[in-house]
Amino acid sequence: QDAEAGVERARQALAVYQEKPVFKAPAEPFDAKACAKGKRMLSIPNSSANPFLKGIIDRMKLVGKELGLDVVEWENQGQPSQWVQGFEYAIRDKFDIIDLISGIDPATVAPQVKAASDAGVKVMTSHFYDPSDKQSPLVSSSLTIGFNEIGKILGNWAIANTDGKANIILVVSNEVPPTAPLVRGIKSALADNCPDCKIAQEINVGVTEWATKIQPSVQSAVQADPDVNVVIPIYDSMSQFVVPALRLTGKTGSVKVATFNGTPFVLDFISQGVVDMDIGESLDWIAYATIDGHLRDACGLKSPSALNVPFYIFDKNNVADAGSPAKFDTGYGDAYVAGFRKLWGLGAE
Amino acid sequence: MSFGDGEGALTARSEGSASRTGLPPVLRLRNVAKTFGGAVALGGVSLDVAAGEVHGLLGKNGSGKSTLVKILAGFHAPDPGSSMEVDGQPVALPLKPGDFRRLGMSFVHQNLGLIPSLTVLENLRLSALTSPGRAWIDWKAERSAAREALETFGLRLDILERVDRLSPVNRALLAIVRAFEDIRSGLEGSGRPGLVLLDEPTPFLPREGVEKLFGLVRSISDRGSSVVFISHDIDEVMAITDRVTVLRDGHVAGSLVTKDASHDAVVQLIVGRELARSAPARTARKVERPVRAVIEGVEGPRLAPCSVTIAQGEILGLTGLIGSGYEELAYLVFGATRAAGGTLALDGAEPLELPAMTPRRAIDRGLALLPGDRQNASGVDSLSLLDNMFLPDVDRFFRRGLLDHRAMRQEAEALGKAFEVRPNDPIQKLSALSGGNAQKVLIARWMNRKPSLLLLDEPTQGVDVGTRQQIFAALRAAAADGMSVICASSDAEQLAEICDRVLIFARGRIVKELVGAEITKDRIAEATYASLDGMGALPPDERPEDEMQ
Amino acid sequence: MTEAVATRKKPAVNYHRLFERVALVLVWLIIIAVFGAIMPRSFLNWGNFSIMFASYAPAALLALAIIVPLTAGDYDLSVGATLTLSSCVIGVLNVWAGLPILLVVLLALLAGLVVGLVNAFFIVYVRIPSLVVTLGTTSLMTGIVQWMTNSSTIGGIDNALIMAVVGGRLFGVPYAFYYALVAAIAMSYVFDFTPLGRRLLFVGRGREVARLNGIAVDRVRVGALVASGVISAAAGVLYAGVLGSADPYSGLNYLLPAFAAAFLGATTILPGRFNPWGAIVAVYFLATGITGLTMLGIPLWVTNVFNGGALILAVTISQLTRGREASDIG
Amino acid sequence: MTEAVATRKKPAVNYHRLFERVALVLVWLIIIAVFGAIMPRSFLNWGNFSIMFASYAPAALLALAIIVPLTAGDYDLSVGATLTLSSCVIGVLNVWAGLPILLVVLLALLAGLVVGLVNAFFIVYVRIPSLVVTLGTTSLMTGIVQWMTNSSTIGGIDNALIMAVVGGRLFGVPYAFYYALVAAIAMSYVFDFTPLGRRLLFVGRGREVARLNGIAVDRVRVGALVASGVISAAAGVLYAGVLGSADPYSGLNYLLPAFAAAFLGATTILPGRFNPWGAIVAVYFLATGITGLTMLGIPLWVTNVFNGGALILAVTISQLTRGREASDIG
Ligand SMILES: Nc1ncnc2c1ncn2[C@@H]1O[C@H](COP(=O)(O)OP(=O)(O)OP(=O)(O)O)[C@@H](O)[C@H]1O
Ligand SMILES: Nc1ncnc2c1ncn2[C@@H]1O[C@H](COP(=O)(O)OP(=O)(O)OP(=O)(O)O)[C@@H](O)[C@H]1O
Ligand SMILES: [Mg+2]
Ligand SMILES: [Mg+2]
Repeated sequence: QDAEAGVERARQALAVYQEKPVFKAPAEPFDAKACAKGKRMLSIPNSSANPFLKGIIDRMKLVGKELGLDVVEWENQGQPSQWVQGFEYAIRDKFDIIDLISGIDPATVAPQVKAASDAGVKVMTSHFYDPSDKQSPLVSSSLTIGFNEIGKILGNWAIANTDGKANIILVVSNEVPPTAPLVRGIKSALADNCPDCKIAQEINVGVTEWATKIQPSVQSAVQADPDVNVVIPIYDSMSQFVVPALRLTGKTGSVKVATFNGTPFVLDFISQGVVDMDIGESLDWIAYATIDGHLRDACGLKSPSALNVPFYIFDKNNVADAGSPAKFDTGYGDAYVAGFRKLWGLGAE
Repeated sequence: MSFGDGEGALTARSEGSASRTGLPPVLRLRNVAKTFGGAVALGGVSLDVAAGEVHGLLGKNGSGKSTLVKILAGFHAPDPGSSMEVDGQPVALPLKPGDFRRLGMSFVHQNLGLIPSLTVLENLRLSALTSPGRAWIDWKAERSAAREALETFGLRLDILERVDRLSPVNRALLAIVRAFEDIRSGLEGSGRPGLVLLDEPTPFLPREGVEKLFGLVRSISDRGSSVVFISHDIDEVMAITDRVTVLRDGHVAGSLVTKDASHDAVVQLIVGRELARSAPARTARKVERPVRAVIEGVEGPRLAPCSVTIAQGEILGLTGLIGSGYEELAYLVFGATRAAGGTLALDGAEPLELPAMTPRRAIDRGLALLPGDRQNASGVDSLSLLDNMFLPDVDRFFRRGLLDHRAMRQEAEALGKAFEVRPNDPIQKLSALSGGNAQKVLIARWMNRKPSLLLLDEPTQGVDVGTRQQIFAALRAAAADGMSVICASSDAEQLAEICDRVLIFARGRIVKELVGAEITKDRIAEATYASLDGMGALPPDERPEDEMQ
Repeated sequence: MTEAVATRKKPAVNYHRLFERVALVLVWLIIIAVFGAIMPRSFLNWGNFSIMFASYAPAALLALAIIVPLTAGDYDLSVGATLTLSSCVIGVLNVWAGLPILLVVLLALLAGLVVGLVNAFFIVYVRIPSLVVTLGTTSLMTGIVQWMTNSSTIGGIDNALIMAVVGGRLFGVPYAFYYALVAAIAMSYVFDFTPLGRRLLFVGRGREVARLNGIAVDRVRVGALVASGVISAAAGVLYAGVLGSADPYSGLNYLLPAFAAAFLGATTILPGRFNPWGAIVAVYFLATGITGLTMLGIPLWVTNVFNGGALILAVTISQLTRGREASDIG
Repeated sequence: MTEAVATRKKPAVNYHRLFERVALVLVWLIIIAVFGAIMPRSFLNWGNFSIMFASYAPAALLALAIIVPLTAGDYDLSVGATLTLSSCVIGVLNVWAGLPILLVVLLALLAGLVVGLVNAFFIVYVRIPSLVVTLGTTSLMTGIVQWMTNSSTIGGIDNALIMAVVGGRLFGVPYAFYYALVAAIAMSYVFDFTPLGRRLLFVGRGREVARLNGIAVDRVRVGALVASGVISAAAGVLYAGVLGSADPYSGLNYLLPAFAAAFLGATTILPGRFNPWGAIVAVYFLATGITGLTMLGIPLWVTNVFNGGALILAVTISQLTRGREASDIG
């Protein structure tokens, strides 16, 4: 009885993520053009090789251009020494904003963050901290993203799609900071809504070892416990190694795969029926929201504490909306474009 | 003093400089033994080297001479029970690396002990450059010390040249200069006479170089230092040593005072039996035989265009001073070194262009080459006898899509038996064989193919007297069956024993041909040196740049 | 007398050698037994092994690719990047350009061939050490792959390839494994039963000797490098088939394990020589360890320790068995 | 006459050699000029260079670490893992265990020393090829680091270390660079002006011969491996200081670039020999290329192509200059 109620709660919690996202203004309107005038922002991604981040930055450049904000990407191969150079470049070239986008922990470059702040360059992060995280005091502002919320979605989805009998293999990368809140989210959803569900194994694989370790580990885990019915690789790029593991063990379809990031090839996996759901965010939306938040901070306005980009669940029912082959920001609607333009005091496009 | 101004034949060691009595021996070894994984290399050798003495160390290949030398260099650790005294003081064994310097020893090792990829300077000053306890290398001082040393020994080399770009002769001289220089500076430093150990220093040297070396040996032994001299050349040993010790299978077979011993007595002690020197049956072969190969205008780095014809069943010797180009011919004909020009016509067929010759083509046409550099060019130590034997013709065993390992093994075993390879286990690695036995395997490789023309470079270098005879016999037998042989060698005795005809080279040209009864050790040696005299008449700037300068 | 000594010694030596030849296989069986005892149901079943055999097939092929030039005396560090290149060629041309899969597979193998030729040109003709050249081409290819794929994973590779690699099964084992097996059989035939194999060995052990015995040394080396390029491209094809997608980053991670397997394999079957069966045994030995450990739920760091420890231990034991005689490998 | 010929030839030879010695430096200056012309303001200023010098200091130190055993004839693939180990030792002991930073730095260096000893034990005493041993210890250390750090990045390293590494500046360049510089000076003193350096060289070029000539070959090799362990641990300390944190995964990414720099460095200053100044020039040459390309906003894949292309090209030119004589490197 209690179990059924839990499943119902889970279903209800999911409902909001299955509707087309709507735009909610993050804060008061302001004159974005005036604010952006002459300002420059250096975006340092975790690695330029990451297409997700590259996509966000490319879109930020476009949005910035319209507002008069010069957005520059610091291309790097994910080597911290290159991040360090990026900071120095920004300080030297008198940028106004350094945007650490999704992955560079300000704590790992603490000396540089301090140097930049001292030099008057505001360091901001976006799409990195969970609201519950303790943020680096050196950072001017952070646009958080609800990793914990994502965890809850994943957890509830597992509950709802196994009728409360989820037996889960979690694939995580503990060295990436968002992992912790995300996993907490999954666990809290299970604890709240499904006392019978359990996590059969939590496999921790470093990002550099994904290619060599995920597939064999998942295979072993699935075989060690034949009752497993859900695999959650928390970042969807992991799923390219999870899918073959299930295919080889003959569990494709019977073991469900739920993941997060909305990377196009994974959305294609959904249409092929080898992955069951992927939580996505619109890159373009992120780009708008990031520019909005950072500009506010740069002009002394109060920056929203969160990115406020809604999450959207793709599954076999709606994956066709993402295009074929899928694209990064297709399928989310375009409510945000008009929304932000209005907020910034721009005319319609 | 220079290595260059050599004169006639080896002169016998004079009286008077013999060992000084009363002093303790410079080196006293007692019961020195060395076992390599079960194989006994030295079985308990006891030996005294007196002060001021030139001590010959003789023995067949693998009898343990080099092993003994390497124990003294601290390279091998002798088995427990060995003991050693220097100047009457006991020395703890095994020696630590570098101990030999402290004890006043210096070496010319069998493979010279030079590092090819480094410069003359670095090799020559090795001990000064690497001795611990100096905080700073004064390169200027080192350079002038090196130049001075080379100057003293009359050796003109660019001290910044890499050793691998030197000719073999200069390399040998460099090693010798280094050894004597170390002893000289040791003598200056401590005033204590030292001990030079020369492990087969002469095979690379031309006659006048040998003479000069002997001059050096005498001069330092006169000043009280001692020399241990290892060679397979009995004449050299008779000429320079005061006393000889002969090793056989790792044991001392006997010791002789040189001036009281005869050549034959020494040989007998080495071989352990009397050696019947077979007189070559040359006279019977004077008949006209069909031509096997016509080599026209072959030209190489050191060889001016020259032509050679060889008949079927003929054994043709090539010799001359080192650097005269005789040693190149075989490599040029075989395509091992690219010829600048020339042709080769075999058995009356169309002439082949030599510059386009490759070892593969040569082999396909029935040629075979046994290079002088056994370690690097002839056999692969880390592979089995079997693999080494059938290297050029594995294809022969490729039957019905499979290599017939059984047939290979059987044939290898038979071949090993025929050439008296010991131990005759085809699966064993070549490195497990002694030098002489390895050479037998490699000769067997080529003889087994029944080549029409066999090219040899120093086929018995470093091979003991007994094995030499076996090899000679095999060559003669094959020649009797029609195989032609070209044998390049600096060893007049060897040529005298097997050749039907000998060509003497000087400055890249054939200057003399010896046939029939002219072929004796003495005539060959004489002709070799006469060849130089003949060139003395050339105007100075046309003087060839031979190795010695 | 020497003869007699030799004969008396022989059996002892052979006994040692035999033990050395099968030692790794024995250890493999032992760890299977141990894991089997702990997890009789989940570990000790055919399904588990058949999957392991298939999923490590690309790694096995990569180890095979490496030992060809290693035997001829050259290091090929570029095999990892070639694997990536090949699988991304498949991804780009099949998924994005829509070329038919068969053609694309051929083009991927062709890419491997070109890589081999480029390596060979610099190694054999310009005479740059193989380590340097293949380090350079690794970096070059990594760049090209990033350019080609926009640094993104390409999913949706033609199902025909996936079916051909992991779809069909024989004795419950997906085909992937048999491709590696066939490669090993072919290679061990070439290595041990053809003159080409002997030539390869001689070129690796003594280049000058080989040349003077009429072996076209340069040609053999070029051939070995090209073979390694093509085989690692084939590993890339298998990899694309196993994953069903092309990942621009994963190849390099397979480089060190493949070398480790090649060296580990040289301690077994034919100790002291790089040999195909040894490499295969080594790959699956390590795979078994990892599978067993992960099934026990042991954290992944242990598998790294296991990999490193097994390599060092095996080579040490092999070395001690041979009484510290200089080894031919490495 | 020979003398005369030799004298006549000499200047030509020396001219060639001189060119070869400075060729890479010239190319470096050229690319600086090119980037400078394109971006006079942002590229061609001292700030840019000073930060480049500092941020590549750990990489430079790693390249220096590698050339010590390379000169003595051993490959040390474990330097990348040692860097990681050292910086994670600092992270764990300083941040988690709260030990004082000075002690922790010493312990990190000690860890490098232990790694060197372990490598040396297997390489020198058990006589396993260095490539195999260091491949194995890399895997072992990777496992240990993951265990130690729970596979997570550790931030918050004592500010004193950060200040000592990137806090203070001299001529605008953070101290980090000077540590690498001091290491290069010390190393080039040892390599060129002490008997130890010659011993190292002799051991690398001919082990048997070195031993015959009374050099304690084993001791020299052990020393070289230990030095390489300690220097790469020092690189790890710098790395931790530059970042202010310890990352359990990044070290391996520095391995191939460091080798590339070591080989590239062997084409310059003292061509044909691994030499510290050459390694330093090579690291900063590559760094300049990458920095310039990045500033131009050129896509990432180009930098990989640049890295690989520069390595192959430089070694090719160096090789052709020396008339294809067999090279000593590699
Ligand atoms: N590495 C090895 N493994 C096994 N046996 C070996 C090894 N090296 C040498 N032997 C054996 O030791 C014996 C003596 O070999 P050694 O090389 O000393 O002979 P040698 O006196 O130099 O002979 P030669 O005059 O033919 O060179 C031979 O029977 C050889 O088979
Ligand atoms: N490193 C080694 N390992 C195994 N056996 C060895 C080794 N070095 C020498 N031997 C063996 O020791 C024996 C003595 O060899 P050694 O080199 O001392 O002979 P030698 O008298 O100098 O012969 P040669 O006249 O050919 O120089 C040989 O049987 C040889 O094979
Ligand atoms: Mg011998
Ligand atoms: Mg000897």
